[in-house]
Formats: sequence, C-alpha cells, structure tokens
Amino acid sequence: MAEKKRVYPYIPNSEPRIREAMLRETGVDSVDELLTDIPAELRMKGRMNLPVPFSAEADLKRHVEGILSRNITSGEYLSFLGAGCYDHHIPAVVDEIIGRSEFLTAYAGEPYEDHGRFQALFEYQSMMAELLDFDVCNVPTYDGAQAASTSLRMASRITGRKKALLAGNMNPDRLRVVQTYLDPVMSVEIIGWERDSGLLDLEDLGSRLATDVAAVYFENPSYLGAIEDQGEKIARMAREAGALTVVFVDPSSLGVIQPPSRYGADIACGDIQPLGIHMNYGGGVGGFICTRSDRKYVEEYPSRLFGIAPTSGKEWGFGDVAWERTSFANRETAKEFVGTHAALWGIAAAVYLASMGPKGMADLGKVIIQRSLYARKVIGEIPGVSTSTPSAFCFKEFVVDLTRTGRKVGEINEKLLSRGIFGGKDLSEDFPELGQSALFCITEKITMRDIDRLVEVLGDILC
Amino acid sequence: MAEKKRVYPYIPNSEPRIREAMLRETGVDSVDELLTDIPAELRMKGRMNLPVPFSAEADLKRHVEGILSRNITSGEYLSFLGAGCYDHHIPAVVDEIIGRSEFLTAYAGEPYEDHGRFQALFEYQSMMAELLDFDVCNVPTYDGAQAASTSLRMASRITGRKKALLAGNMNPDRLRVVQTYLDPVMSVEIIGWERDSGLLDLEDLGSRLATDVAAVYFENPSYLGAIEDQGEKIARMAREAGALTVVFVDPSSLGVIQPPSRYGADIACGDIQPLGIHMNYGGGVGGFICTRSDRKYVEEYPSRLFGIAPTSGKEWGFGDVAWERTSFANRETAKEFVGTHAALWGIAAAVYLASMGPKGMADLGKVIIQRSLYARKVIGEIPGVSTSTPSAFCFKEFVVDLTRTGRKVGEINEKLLSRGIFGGKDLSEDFPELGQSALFCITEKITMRDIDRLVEVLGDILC
Amino acid sequence: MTSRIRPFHHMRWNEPIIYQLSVEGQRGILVPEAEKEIEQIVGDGLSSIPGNMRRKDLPNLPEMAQPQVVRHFNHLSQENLGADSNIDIGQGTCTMKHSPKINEVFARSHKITDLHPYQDCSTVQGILEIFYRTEELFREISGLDRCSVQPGGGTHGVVAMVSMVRAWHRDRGEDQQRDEIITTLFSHPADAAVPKAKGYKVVILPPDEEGLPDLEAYKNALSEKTAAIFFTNPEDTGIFNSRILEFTELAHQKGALCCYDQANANGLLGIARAREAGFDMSFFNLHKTFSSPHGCGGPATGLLMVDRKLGVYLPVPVVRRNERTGRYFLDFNLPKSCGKVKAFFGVAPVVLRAYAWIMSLGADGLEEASRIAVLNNNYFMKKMLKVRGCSISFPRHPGRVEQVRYSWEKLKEETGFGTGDVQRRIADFGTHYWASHEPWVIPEPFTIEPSESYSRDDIDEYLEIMEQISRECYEEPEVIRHAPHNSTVHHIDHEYLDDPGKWAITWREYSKKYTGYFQER
Amino acid sequence: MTSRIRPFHHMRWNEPIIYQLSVEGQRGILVPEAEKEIEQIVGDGLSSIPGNMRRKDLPNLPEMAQPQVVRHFNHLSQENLGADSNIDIGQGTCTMKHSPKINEVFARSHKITDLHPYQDCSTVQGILEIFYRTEELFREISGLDRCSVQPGGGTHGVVAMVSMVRAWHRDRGEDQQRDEIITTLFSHPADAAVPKAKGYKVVILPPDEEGLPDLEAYKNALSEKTAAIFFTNPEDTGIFNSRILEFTELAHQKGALCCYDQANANGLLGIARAREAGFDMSFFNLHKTFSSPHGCGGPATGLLMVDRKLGVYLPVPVVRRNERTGRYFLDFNLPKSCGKVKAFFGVAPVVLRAYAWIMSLGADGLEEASRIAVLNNNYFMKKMLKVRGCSISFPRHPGRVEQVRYSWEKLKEETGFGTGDVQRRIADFGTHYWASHEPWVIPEPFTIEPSESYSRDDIDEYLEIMEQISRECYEEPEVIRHAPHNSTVHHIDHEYLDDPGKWAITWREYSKKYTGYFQER
Ligand SMILES: Cc1ncc(COP(=O)(O)O)c(C=O)c1O
Ligand SMILES: Cc1ncc(COP(=O)(O)O)c(C=O)c1O
Repeated sequence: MAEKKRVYPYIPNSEPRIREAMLRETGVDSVDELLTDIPAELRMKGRMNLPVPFSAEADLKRHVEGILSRNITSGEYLSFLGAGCYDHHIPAVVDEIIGRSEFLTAYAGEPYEDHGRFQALFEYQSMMAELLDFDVCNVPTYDGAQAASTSLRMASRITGRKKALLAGNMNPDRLRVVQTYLDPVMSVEIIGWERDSGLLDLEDLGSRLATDVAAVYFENPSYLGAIEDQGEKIARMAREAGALTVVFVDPSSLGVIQPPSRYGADIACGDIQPLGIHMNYGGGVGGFICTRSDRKYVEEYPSRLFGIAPTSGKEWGFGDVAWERTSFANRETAKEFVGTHAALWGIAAAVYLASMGPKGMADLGKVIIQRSLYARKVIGEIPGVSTSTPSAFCFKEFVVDLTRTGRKVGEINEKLLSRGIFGGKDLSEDFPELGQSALFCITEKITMRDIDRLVEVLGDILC
Repeated sequence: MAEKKRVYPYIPNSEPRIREAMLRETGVDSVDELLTDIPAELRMKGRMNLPVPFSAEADLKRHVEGILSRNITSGEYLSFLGAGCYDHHIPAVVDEIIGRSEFLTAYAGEPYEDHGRFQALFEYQSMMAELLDFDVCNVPTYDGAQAASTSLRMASRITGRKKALLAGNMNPDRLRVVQTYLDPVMSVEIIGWERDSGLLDLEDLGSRLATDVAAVYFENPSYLGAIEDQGEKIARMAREAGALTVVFVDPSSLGVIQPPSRYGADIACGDIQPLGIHMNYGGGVGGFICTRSDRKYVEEYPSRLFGIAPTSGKEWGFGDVAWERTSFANRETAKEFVGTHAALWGIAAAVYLASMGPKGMADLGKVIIQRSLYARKVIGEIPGVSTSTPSAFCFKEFVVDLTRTGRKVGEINEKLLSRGIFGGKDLSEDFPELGQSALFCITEKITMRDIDRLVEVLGDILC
Repeated sequence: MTSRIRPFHHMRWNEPIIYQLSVEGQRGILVPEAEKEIEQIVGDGLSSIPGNMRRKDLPNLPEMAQPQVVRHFNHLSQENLGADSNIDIGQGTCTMKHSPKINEVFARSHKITDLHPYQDCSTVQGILEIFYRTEELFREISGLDRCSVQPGGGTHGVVAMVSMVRAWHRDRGEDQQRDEIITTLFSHPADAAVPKAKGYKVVILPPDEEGLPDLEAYKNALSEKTAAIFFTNPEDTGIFNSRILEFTELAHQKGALCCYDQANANGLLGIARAREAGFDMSFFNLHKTFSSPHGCGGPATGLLMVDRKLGVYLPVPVVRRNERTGRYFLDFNLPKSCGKVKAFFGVAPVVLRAYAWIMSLGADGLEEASRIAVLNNNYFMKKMLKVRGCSISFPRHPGRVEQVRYSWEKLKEETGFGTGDVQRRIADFGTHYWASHEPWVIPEPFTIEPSESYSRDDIDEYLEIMEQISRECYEEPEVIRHAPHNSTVHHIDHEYLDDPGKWAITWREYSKKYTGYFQER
Repeated sequence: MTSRIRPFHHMRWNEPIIYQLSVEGQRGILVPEAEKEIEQIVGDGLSSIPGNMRRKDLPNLPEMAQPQVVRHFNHLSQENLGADSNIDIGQGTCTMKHSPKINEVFARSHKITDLHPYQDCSTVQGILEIFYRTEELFREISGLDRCSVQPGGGTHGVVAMVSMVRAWHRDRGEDQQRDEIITTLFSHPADAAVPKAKGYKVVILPPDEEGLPDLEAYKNALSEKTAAIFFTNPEDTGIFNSRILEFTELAHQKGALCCYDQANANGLLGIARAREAGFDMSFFNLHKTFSSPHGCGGPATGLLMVDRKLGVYLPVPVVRRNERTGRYFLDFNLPKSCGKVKAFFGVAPVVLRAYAWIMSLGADGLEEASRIAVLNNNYFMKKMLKVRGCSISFPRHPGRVEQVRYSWEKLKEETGFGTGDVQRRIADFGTHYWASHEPWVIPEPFTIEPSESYSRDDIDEYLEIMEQISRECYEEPEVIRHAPHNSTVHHIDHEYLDDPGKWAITWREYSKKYTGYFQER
C-alpha cells in the first residue's frame, strides 16, 4: 500500500513523519513488515470497495442527519405503542449523567481507577432490589428476554430439571428469544390462559406441572396488560410440584403493584427500559434478575454482581462478588456466560430511580392507571370497538378489539398514521384468537387531550 | 402565606418537616419572621398572577418544545445569512466540552479549586494571540460590539483624545452599540467609503484626521465582505496624526488573510462567534481584544486577563493579571467595567482552535473563498443580478444587487423562503445607496449543490 | 453525629499547557473541500486574495488529533468544580443555584442553537414567543411594564439602565444639568463603575451604623444634578433597606430616576418588588436568580424591566405581538430608543432557560424559592456565628435576607490568619468561598449565600468545614500556612500576576519571557 | 528528555452510598398528574387494582432533590476514568479507541432515541437505511454476504453464531450427531462458554510452542461429531494464526462450520478478512473495532456476517430493500431462522455510530486505522520488552498484530510482585491495565492493545509509567505494597467479595449483615 498523505484526526500516528519515526524505532521499514504472519493467500486482494468517505465532520453530519431525518419520532407523532418498549418520560438528569464521558467511554477498569462505575452499579442493584423487595440484583443483562431466559436456566440448575412452563399470554417477541436461549438445554411448554379474564388457566397449569418442571414463568402485567392476581396460587402449585416460580414484571408498575416476591416468586426478572431509558428503536433494553440473598441463588447468576467491601482507608470499596461463577473466570465451566451487556443503562436506571424516589414511582403508577382507565373507557365507547376483554385489571396497556368494525387493524393503523398517530400494536398475527385487536399503551406522557384526540380520529375513521 | 404542601425537586428544604426543623433551629416560627426588615408597604399584595406551572418535567418539556417547534432552523432550510453572525460548522468536541457541568455550572471559583477554567481561558487567550499575531488577548467580552467599543475607549485613554473615526462600511448593528457605549464620553465621525471598490475613502479619512482623533476604526472584511487592503496606509495616516488604528476582524479569515497586527493596527478586536459557537439567534457572540505586550495597553483593558504563575508545587498556576484595573477591585476608579460576559464561549473557541489547528484554519479560509468566488460568479450570471460591486476581493460575504430585476429584496426573500431558502440580508434600509441589494454569505457548510440550487430557485423567481 | 467532612482530594493531572501537547502535522478535524468543479472554475481561491493581504505563514496554533484534544479539555474540566459538583454556597451575591438539567435540553436544542438573528420573523415564532412570554412573566415578578432581554449580564443591565437614564433626561433637555448618579457602598461595584464609564459623576453613599445607606448623606447628595440613583437592595451585606421607599420618593421629588439592581432578587420573589419600592426600572440576572448556569462567567442576561413611561427609551428592538394575527415580531421603530447595548437581540438560550424555570415553579414555587433561600441563609448564619473567630458585619442590624457578609476580623487578630488564608484552605475540602467585593470595608470579609438549592445536610457539611478550618487556624497553623494540600495545584505566587515585568498573559508572552519553568531569559 | 510522569491524584470525594444521602420527603422529579376530569370519571385509579395486588407500602428508594442527585452521580463519574480521560491502552483485547464526538451527536438525536420498534416501517426509513447500508459496508469488510445487527455484544455474537450452527445442522438432520464445538485456549472465553451453555461439548485446543492452536491436536479433535470451530484470530496473545486456512479447510472437509470471533478486528481491516480465511460466519464488535463507546460495559453490538448459504438461518427480522420503491422494510419471513437472540432488532445507536465511523474513514482510513494499530503495538512491544522484569508470551513467535500478552514472570521471581500488584499501583498514575483473561497460562500476564487512537507521546508516557512501577518493585517495595496511594480508594479487602457470609450485593443486604462500617451484626 502506498503511504497515504492524509492525516486522520482519529489516528494521530497517521502523520507521515511520526509514522516514519515510529517505524524506525520499531526497527522496520514499513507496516507490512509487521504483518508477515499474514500470508499472501489470506491477504485481501485490492482495496475494500467502500463509498467515498465524508472526511470532513461537517460533511459527515449532513450525510448522517440527512438519513436520520427520514425517521418520524414518537414525539413528533402521537404514539400508543408499547408491547415491551415504552415511551416514558426520561428525566433530563438521566441523559446528563450517562452522557458524561467518564461513564460513557469507560469499560473494564479496576475498582481503583473506576470506583465510580462500581458504586453507581452497586447502587443500581440496591435500588432495584428495594423496588422488587428482594435482596440481590445483577448488573444488567442484554435485555429482559435474556433475563427471563437466564432466570429459567438458573431455576433449571437449582432444581436439576429441564422443562419450563411459560404463560401463553407472554410477550411473543420475548418468547422467541427465550426459545433460542433454552434450546436445546431446556424444553418449553405453553400454559393456557383464559381469553375472557386474560389470566392464566390454572387447571391447565396443574395438568402440566410434573416432576420434570424446573419453573413456572408468567408475566405481570401480561403481554395484554392484565395484572395476574393469582400469583400466590400459581407459586404454591409450583412449589408443591418442586418447581420454582419466575415472574417477569414491568418495573414501572412497582410503585403501586405488589412485586413478585410478595406473592411467592422465587426469581423476579424484567426489563429496565421503562426506567429512564430511551426506546432507541428497541435498543434501549436491559434485563434484571432479582432473588433472595441465598447462596444457592447467588451462585447460579451468570452476570456480574458488584459487592461492597471495606478498604484500608475506610472508604466504601467495591468489586465482583463470586467472580468464579463467571465465564471470564471459568470459561467452559462457568454459569452460562457474561460479556458486554448493558451497564450504562443500569446507571441510567439508577439515576432514574434516585430521581423518582418512592413517591415518584407511586405517582407514576397512579397516573398511568388513571389515564389508562379513562382511555379504555372512552375508546370502548366508540361504536364497534370493545375494550372489555380481557376483563382483568390492566396496567398501562389494554386490548382494543376492532373486529366488529369490520376493518383490519392494519388498515385502521394506516389511517391513524396519516393523521399523525401511531395506533396500538396489531395483535392479529400473534393472537389470532383475538380477531382484529390491537394493544394500546398509555404512559404518563399521554394526556387526556391526547386520548380525546385519538378517540375523535378513531371515530372519524370508523364512520 | 399558608405553608405549602408541595415539595419542589429544585428546593430540597421545601419539604415541610425539614423546613420546620430548620425554622426551629433558626429560632423562628415562620419565614415571615425573618422578613421583618421588609415593611408591609413594600410587600407585594397577594400572589403573583403567573400561569399555572408545569410542575412535572414531562409536562414542561412538552410545553417548551411545543413552542420551540415553531422555529425553523438554519439547518432545516438553506441559509445564506451572515452579516455578523455565521452558520459555521461547530465541531462536536466543542459542545461536548462546554456542555460538561464542571465548566457549564462553574462561576467564580479561585485558581485553587477552579484551576481548569483558568487554564482553559489562558489557553484561549494564547491561541487567539497567535491567530491575531499579537501578544495579549482578554477573557471574552459580551460581544464583538463591546470589544470594538472598548478598543476605542482604550485608544482614547491611551491617547487622551476623545474622537473616534469609524469606517462608513462597518456593520450597522455594531455601529449602534458602539454609539451607545461611547456616548457621551467619546464622539464619533463616519469615514466615507468608495461604492465601487468597497474600500475606505482615504481622502475623506485624511480630511478628518485631526489632533482630537483617538482612533481610526475599520473592519476587515468590511460589512459588505470586502477585504480592506489599504490597512498599512490607513495605519500610517493615523499614526502620523497621533491616533491609534483599531481593526475589527473576522477571526475565521485569519488562516489565509493577514491579521491586523501585520498592517499596522494597534488594537485588533472582533467576535469569536465564528470560532465554534452556535448562532443561538445572535446570542452566541463574544468579543476579543488583542494588543502588543505593552504595559500601556495591558493596563487599559477593563477585562479579565488570566496570567500564568509558578506554584510552590511547580505546577502551572494561574490568576488575574493586574487585578487593580478592574471594576471588581476598584469600583468607580476602574477601567470601564467588567462583569459576567461570555467566558464559556471563550472555552468553546479554545476547543475549536485546538481542533482546527493551523492547517484547519487555512483550509477553512480556502474553501470559503473558493465557494464564495463560485457563488459570486454564478449568481452574478443570473439576468438582472449583479455581484460586481463592490469590486474588491470579498471573504465569505458579498453584495448581490437585485435593483435591475425591478423587484424588492424583501419580496424576493419571501419567495426564497417559500422554497426553503433564507436569502441574504436585505441591505436596502441600512445602505440605500446600494439600491435593492442583499448581503449573501457562504460558509464552508454551503456546498456547490446548495449554491446551484439557490441559483436555480433565484432564476425561477426572477423570470 | 459523625463528621461529614470528606477526605477530599481534587483531580490532579498536572496537565501541560496545550502548546506543550502540540505535535507537528496532527489534525483535530478536517474541513470540507471545494468541489473539483469549483476548483476548475475559480482555482485555489487563495491567489485571488490581494497580495499584501494574503497570510502566507500558518497561525501558530497547537496541532492535535481529536482524542488528545478531548482528553486535554476533559482533564481541565475535571480540575474545575462548578455548582453541579460542590456545595456552592460560598459565592455570595451570585446566587449559585441548581440549573435544572431539562433546561439544558431546551438550550441545546437545534431549534434554538441554529437560529440566525436575521431570519424572517415567520421562522422564529418560537423564540419570539419565549421572549414575549418572558416579558409577561416579569411584569408580575417586578411590577414594572416593559422589557428588554438584550443586556448580556448584570453589569450590562446597569449599562442599559444608565443608557435609559441618559435618554430620558436628554429627551427632557436635562442631560447636561443632571450629571450625577448616586449609589451605595454595598451596592454591586457595577453600579458605580458603569455610570462612571458612561460619563456620570458617581456619588457613593457610606453605610450608617446599621449598614444601611446613610439617609442624611443621601439627602445631602440629592440635587437637581442627580440623574438617577442605582441601588442594590438587599445589598451585598444581606441587609434590606427598609426605608427604600423614602429613598425613591426623595429621588423622584428631585426629578431623578430610580434604578434597581436586582441582579440578585433571590430573597424577594413574590415578596417585595421594584414597583412597590418605587423604582422606575430594574434588571434581573437570569443567570443567577433565574437559574441559567453561570458558564464560568457568561453568557448571561441582565433582563431589564422598566416603567411604562420609559418604554419608548428601551434598546431596540423590542418584541411585540400582532394582536390580529397572533404573530410575534421585532419592533425596531423606537425613535427615542437609548440605542443598542448588545449585538443582535440578547442571549436567547439564557432567556429560554429562565422562562422554563419560572414555568416549572409558578407563583408559589418562585415564592417558595425565595422563602427557602431566606431560611437557608438565616439557618446558616445562626450556626456560622458560633464558629470561633467569625462575626457578622453590622451586628447592630442582625436581620438578613438571602446572604450575609461575615468577617474573620477576630480570627485575624487571634491567629494572624484572615479570609485569604481560609479561602486557600477551603479548596482542600472540595468547595470554595469568596472573599467579598473590594474595598474590604468589613475586615477580612466573606459572603455566603446558601440559595434554595442546598439541602440542610449540604449546609451542615459546609459549616463543619468552616469549623474545622477555624480550629486549624487556632490549633494547626502549619496546615493553613501551606494550604492547599489536596487541590489541583499548590500555593500560587501572585507576584507573577502583578509585576508587568513578570506577568505573561499568553503562552507566547511566557515563551518570550521565560526559558524552562519560570526561568527568566 | 524530562519525565512525562504526572504527579496524578484521582478525584476523591469519599462519596456516601446513595441511601446515606436519602432524606425523607425529598422529591427529585414530579410526575404528571391525571386531569381533574379524569379523576372525576375513574377515581384515584388505585382502588381499581385487585386488592391482593396493590402495593400499599412505598418501595424503599432514596429520597433526594434534583441538585443532590446530580451532585452525587457527578461525583461518582468524576471518580471514574474512561477512554476520554486516560491513555486507555491497558485493556488488551478490548480495543479501547476514541469514540468521535460527532457520533454521539447522532446517537443522542431524538431522531433515533425516540423511535419505537413497532412503528410502521414508513416512519423509520432512516434507521432502516442505516442498518441496510451498514450491512453493505460489512460485506466488504468481511467478504461475507448477509448480516444481522441483532446481537447485543460480542458474547451475544457468539450466541448468534452457535444458534446458526445448530439451525444449519438441524436442517441437515445432523444436529444430534454433531455435538462438539472446537475452540482454542487463547480464543475469548465466550467462544468456550457460550457453546457450552448452548448444549455443546467444547474441545479446547492448547497452544503449540509458538502459541498457535496446535494443528495436530486439532486434527485429532475434528470428526463427524464436530459441529463447528470457534476461533479468535489473532488470539488474545496478539499472535496471528498463519495456517488458519488449513484449519478452516479441514473443518469443512468434516462438514463442520467455521465461525470467526472478530470481536477485535482492529489489526486486520482491509488487510485480511473472514472470507479469505475460509470462515462461514463472523461477528464484529461495533463497540470495539468500530468505535462505539463501551458505556461501562454495554449497550453494544456484535454484528453478525454470514456466508450466503447461511442467510436463511439468520435471526429474524432482517432488513431488506424493495428494489422497486426503494423502501426499506423488516423481513420476518425466514422460516428456517435460528430464532431471535435479542428483544426487537438490536441496539440502533451503536449501529449508527459504527456506520458514521466507517463513513468518516472510508476504505483507506479503515486500513490506516489497522496499520497504525499494528504499528503502535509493535512500537510499544519493542520498548516494553526493555522494561525490567517483563517478557513476552511465546517468545519463539515474536510477531504480533494489534495486541500483546506480556508476562511479569521474571518480576515475580525477582521481587515477589506480580501482575496484580502492578495493576494496583498503576491507578496512582491516572490509568489502568488489565491482567488478562483467566486461566493465567502465561504467568503473571497483562495484555496491552494500543489502538490507533493513541499518539506516540501517549504510548511513551504509558511506557514510562511501566518503567517506574517496575523500578519501584525492585527498589521501593513499600510503595507497591501499600498502593494505591493517590486513587479514590485504598486497598480493597477481597474477602468480602468471595465469602458468602460476608458479601453484600445490595445496600439492603449490607444493612442486614452489618452495623457501622463492616461491623458484623
Ligand atoms: C447585585 C449585583 N449586581 C450586579 C451584578 C453583576 O452581574 P454580572 O456578574 O452578571 O455582570 C451582580 C453579580 O454578582 C450582583 O450580585
Ligand atoms: C476476541 C473477543 N471475543 C469476544 C469478546 C466478547 O465481547 P463482549 O465483551 O462484547 O461480550 C471480546 C471482548 O473483549 C473479545 O475481545
């Protein structure tokens, strides 16, 4: 390769004189001499055929922002989408803190030079544990789906059993991930649910609970928004069958709804995206797993667990608890695996929870419920539209059944879109039994006026 | 006032129990007891009649962003506006650094706890001095207009004279500020300029140079974009008359254009807005004043001047040079006054200049000239449009004379606006002698395609 | 209770001066290049520059790649504190308060950063609406009627007020006659310096025994030559002048205007206003009372409010609303205007932040901010006065509003250490304090203003630091003498800042004067 | 030359645990309240919750006002380093490089942060175009054909690859038979751990005398039971396996798939690709080689590229372009897909940053990045090997690509200090290093990877630190023994992390176990 004359701002030693001097000090004439381990047949022939670059930052900015401008955001339009990713308000402090370069550009420093990161994530774990009313929480996993999967595999290792019973009203996207994660180490069976109530079918559950079942898994709220209030019974049934209970929970509900630990769950898991993390087109996810402070559980976590420790200077010190569990320490004999997951989102959630505090989480739950109840009511009053099934109490999301309008959800959503509204998630493929139904989501950002506007536009469209 | 029950997130001690406890420890029963110095007749009657607040951050965000969404930015449309405020590319590093809370939220700490701010601004001064080829530069003033005014008043104090001769082709907005600043301590006379060349009328200058003239002031480039190349002569004439030469210069030109120090200026001043600071609707301004390292000059600065000093630990230390000059030290006997000006923009300019380096500033000047020359040429080829007066070489801005099209600038700009283009600044009010002319600006962000689009649309509009 | 004092150490990078980091040939950013076609048509551009005006050398700027630029300035920022990092109550008169982070989101939005001041008004309705609504808010806050957001800081607010005073009297033909402005010793220095710089004689009222502007001296000073009075109230001592109405009435009787420096209005929101106190105009520091961050010293805004009768003298332009269309526009048509004080129209992001802050609090919230600021201040004072060696200015007037000027006179007498020593030492605790404006009428002064942003724990922590430093002055003088110990740098030699032979204001000047580390050439 | 070593001290706030800062009743932010009308219609909402599911207590979260929240987390961040603040070359295998700030502007744009994954494709054409173009770029970078941006990190890239392997063999009916995956000892731990976790037997090839995967052992290990090989190359030692084509060909002959861990491709861009080396698939860490910041450990992306024949097994959905309309869409219709590995579609802001980084450099720039990374590494190695007590792993194979695993074996023998001691001491110099993956086959190891972002001065400064620490080990053992001295904290007692009786993973657990400062109940 001919030596380039361009000096790259991100590559200081591309400067020809420095490059030359360094080559000289290294004792070679060219970089190629340092690449002799790479034989000719492995070398790429010619140059990569990539587009002409935008070397000037101003040009790059215009190019990239030009592409991005083709997106329409959930702020520009009015959005009723949820289904596992939520448009909650992100307190500005959250972005301020996670945007600080000390956190953003750090990685794997030791507790001596990266004390702050350890403390922030220890505090994250501590606040999550309180929210969940459990004793232990991990550094975030990739997402709630991984947290669910790992919870099930922890249950499997603890019980020595290989089957998971999964609620039929769980999030279908998550189900696909869980299936991938469990395959082929664990098998999966789906528990039926009652269409009318939206709750689990305990009879069906009972019939499936056998000695090979490691865990019973359900979500609260369910994918369709319903609060599963039979948790205690389910946990009892599982316990009696020697299985553990794993509950996936929306943490934004926990200011007003009981955490799974209170109705018998052995492992609670979920996604922290609702806790102050931008949706990022679904990239703002991160998973948590909470348990009791029981060595049997702790030792089955594959994730990093930051613990607190004394120092010779009497400061708060931190470090990895039970490092030997991890794949960093023990490769092929580790508990599953750990890697770069979603730590920064953990810090985001920490700042979020510290800002919200107990009262904020309670207020959040309250306003979401109030506005959801209102929305469910007024949408349900539109002729041909029903919001009464499932009949259970719903948190944040509920099913809007449009079957009787004679229109397809897709068609109605297209019309809503043309009026600047993202309608609810179309359920007709994943839940054909619900006919033409959509899952509408009401966060605290949706005001009464927004709901009224939706109703008005929906009314227009439907008549 | 009844004690409120609301606890404000920005007011921690609004929490009723803390408030009570503090009142108790302070030895009073209510805050009103602490306000007894404020007699009843001074007390406001009733409550302020302010709108219902948006207490929830989410609500506030929606409210404010709703208002802001009514702005159309110079990125969304194609802008040819300049006239003292420029849409240059802002390197992302600049916003990163000045957004850091340690700089953003600091104020007036000592060099011991705010060492970084002192060093950053010392470096700013150092880089500006090099760009201007002078020895001294101040911490930024409010804006270039204040820098110009203070330069003239420094000249007045140095010469003991009270009149300023100001170039007739100076920026009219700036002229108005200078007039306010000088009034009534100095008087002002306007020097004529030649319409054809765009340069100063040296004969007129000569006729005005008398023993009461403290300074001759001109701008380079002039408001109409022309490079004044008679600087040496002007400075000589001034010197011979016992006056100083003050030149206001666009720092973005100094990678390719001589700085005023090289053609005899005693004081160079200007605005740093082009050096990495967002336009901010005209709020991104900050002034600089540069001189030789001559005590006579230094002691006339009203601004803060950060100097370097040794420490007992052999580090670089910093502090205020010649503090006694300032109004902080000497109230009514100070050199003018100093206050909170635009320090953060100084740090922005420091990061900008460090990023650009010598080569970047040269490249910037070059591309601006090339694209301006091109724009001036192709716009001038539109029938009825002339770009040939003033005939001097122009940097970044030039006059587009639309008189022969029979249309008003305002009317044409309105049409451009409806096609997504901000046309040049209308000169017809400030410079009626130019007929229906507009001042077009070409920064490095304006590409050939942008210019061609302008020409096309202008062509459309004009025929 | 265990000590709150932290074994603090400031970040210490011993960061080189940026020129020491320069490496020939490095690039921090690349700039767009002219298109090939343009180059063909106009050439290199540079040869078009008139020969004598072409700069042939390159300016001596540092050459650095982007990672190194970022690291350098990161290090410098880490060697700074800021209100977000410390208990910033030691900067009396400056109202260091929390700047809510949501307001930064607004201020950084391209919907404000990327506006050009000469855009057609139809394209800037958002920011004009913000200006307009802000004026409406300040009518209530001040009781006054008309607004300019143009001044770029508090001192600039004084500039605007002086310019208004002159325009007013000029319009009445009294400008020549009225060439005096009266201010007080504990008003901000700007209230003396600016009128002086704008050509007025300045009369400075001394404090009486209670620390208030001396009324008799005032009566003697007032005359037909008085153009205006420029008062801060409460003054830097924290003392509120209860007789202010008497002062303004007397001034009005003499035909003078009454100008209020409300840079710091943080103790008075919703409690006492310029209007009720008889002022004709007043300015407000949006970067202090109204929470816009201080930015190491600006950009800022000294928003000006004036009485209706003064509206026509305001700096141009003003923002108006077309009642028919509801559209906002800039009105330049004020023939009696005092002129312009600032380029363009003011510092938009600062106004925006203040607007958002007010709208987040409302009338009750603003008043609560002031009330808690007053409470915090009095709580602090009560405890501070128990610290050995500390006393209050003007003890005969114990009442204080939102700040207090204290004195270490006794400490100085008893230990030899004064306010400068305490100031040096306090850096070792991760905070700072300010030794008050000069002249030091109050001996060994310092001014504390614990605005509403600080919690009781914060205040108590700061108090413990003060106690410890006082104790050290008495018991461990060596610790004080050699302070700071845990800061970024050690004791700075001030001779190099005051001696023209030694000072160096730029690296270039340093390099001309010195070889090695301050080794003179 | 004078020493580059800085008398560094890290920020030390002795910051309390957030629960210690909690004050009852404080609010950090307020939440919207339901409209009066809604309240009238639906009531308080809470009573609608099924009784047994209503949480009546409040979760025990800290209660803090906003200024205090900001200050706390600011302090914590200031007690952290990050690539923007230090010469971050000590984190071998992790390619700590500069993340250009402009890319953060893109990643923080609401045009990406505020997109919901289920928005209609017509409203997300921008991000889909980014995904699509990124795939096109990686075709050239890897030589492979099809892409998934779904994996959320490098380890997740391995998960995706293992899932693909299983889907492929299952489709061929060979899944039962092929239950072994072969990797190497110096491949990343994930290459062993993940296949194991996904139900494979894992065969780990030892290194030969040159540090390369033993070819004979490999031949013995390969069989009809082999499902795939998972190789990192160059391995964590920095040694490139020149015979890799032989390895992949042998695997293919046995019907196994060849999977390449290119988490770290930083020495090979434009030089050697997965395609030419015979791999069927490969993943790339966008947060390492492609400059997205590491975020304290994610979010991240392990972008997966696969050969054409494997395209149908990719995780769903994939991004496609309708050639007629030019519109991008998500294709979920892959009946043979290996499933999903991650919620939704991947980490959009990370992909966006990588796209922007590649587009800023182009083919030449990418290659230059790799070439300089290689040069920096070899330059560092040349000098590092002169530091007393240091040696290289596998000295019989001196060639290294972009990183090197070193050893302090000699230092340990001669001074008793090993890599852990050096690691503790290095915090005193404002940087850090990593003691390499376990198991420590190389005694007292450490791995240095000076990516292209670091200047010669940076590298020299780091080398001086290493020299000084080595010298101290020999000459000033007490300094090492008690290190760190200038860090945020002192020596941490690891017993409290390993002993289940002592460990505390949350504040709640701590409070249950201890009273006072680690005083057991
Ligand atoms: C009472 C008073 N007036 C005027 C000023 C000057 O304001 P600025 O610093 O914005 O110039 C201040 C600043 O602290 C002040 O407190
Ligand atoms: C070669 C190699 N493979 C895999 C990984 C794992 O990647 P991640 O940390 O993103 O999970 C790494 C990370 O350092 C690596 O260097």
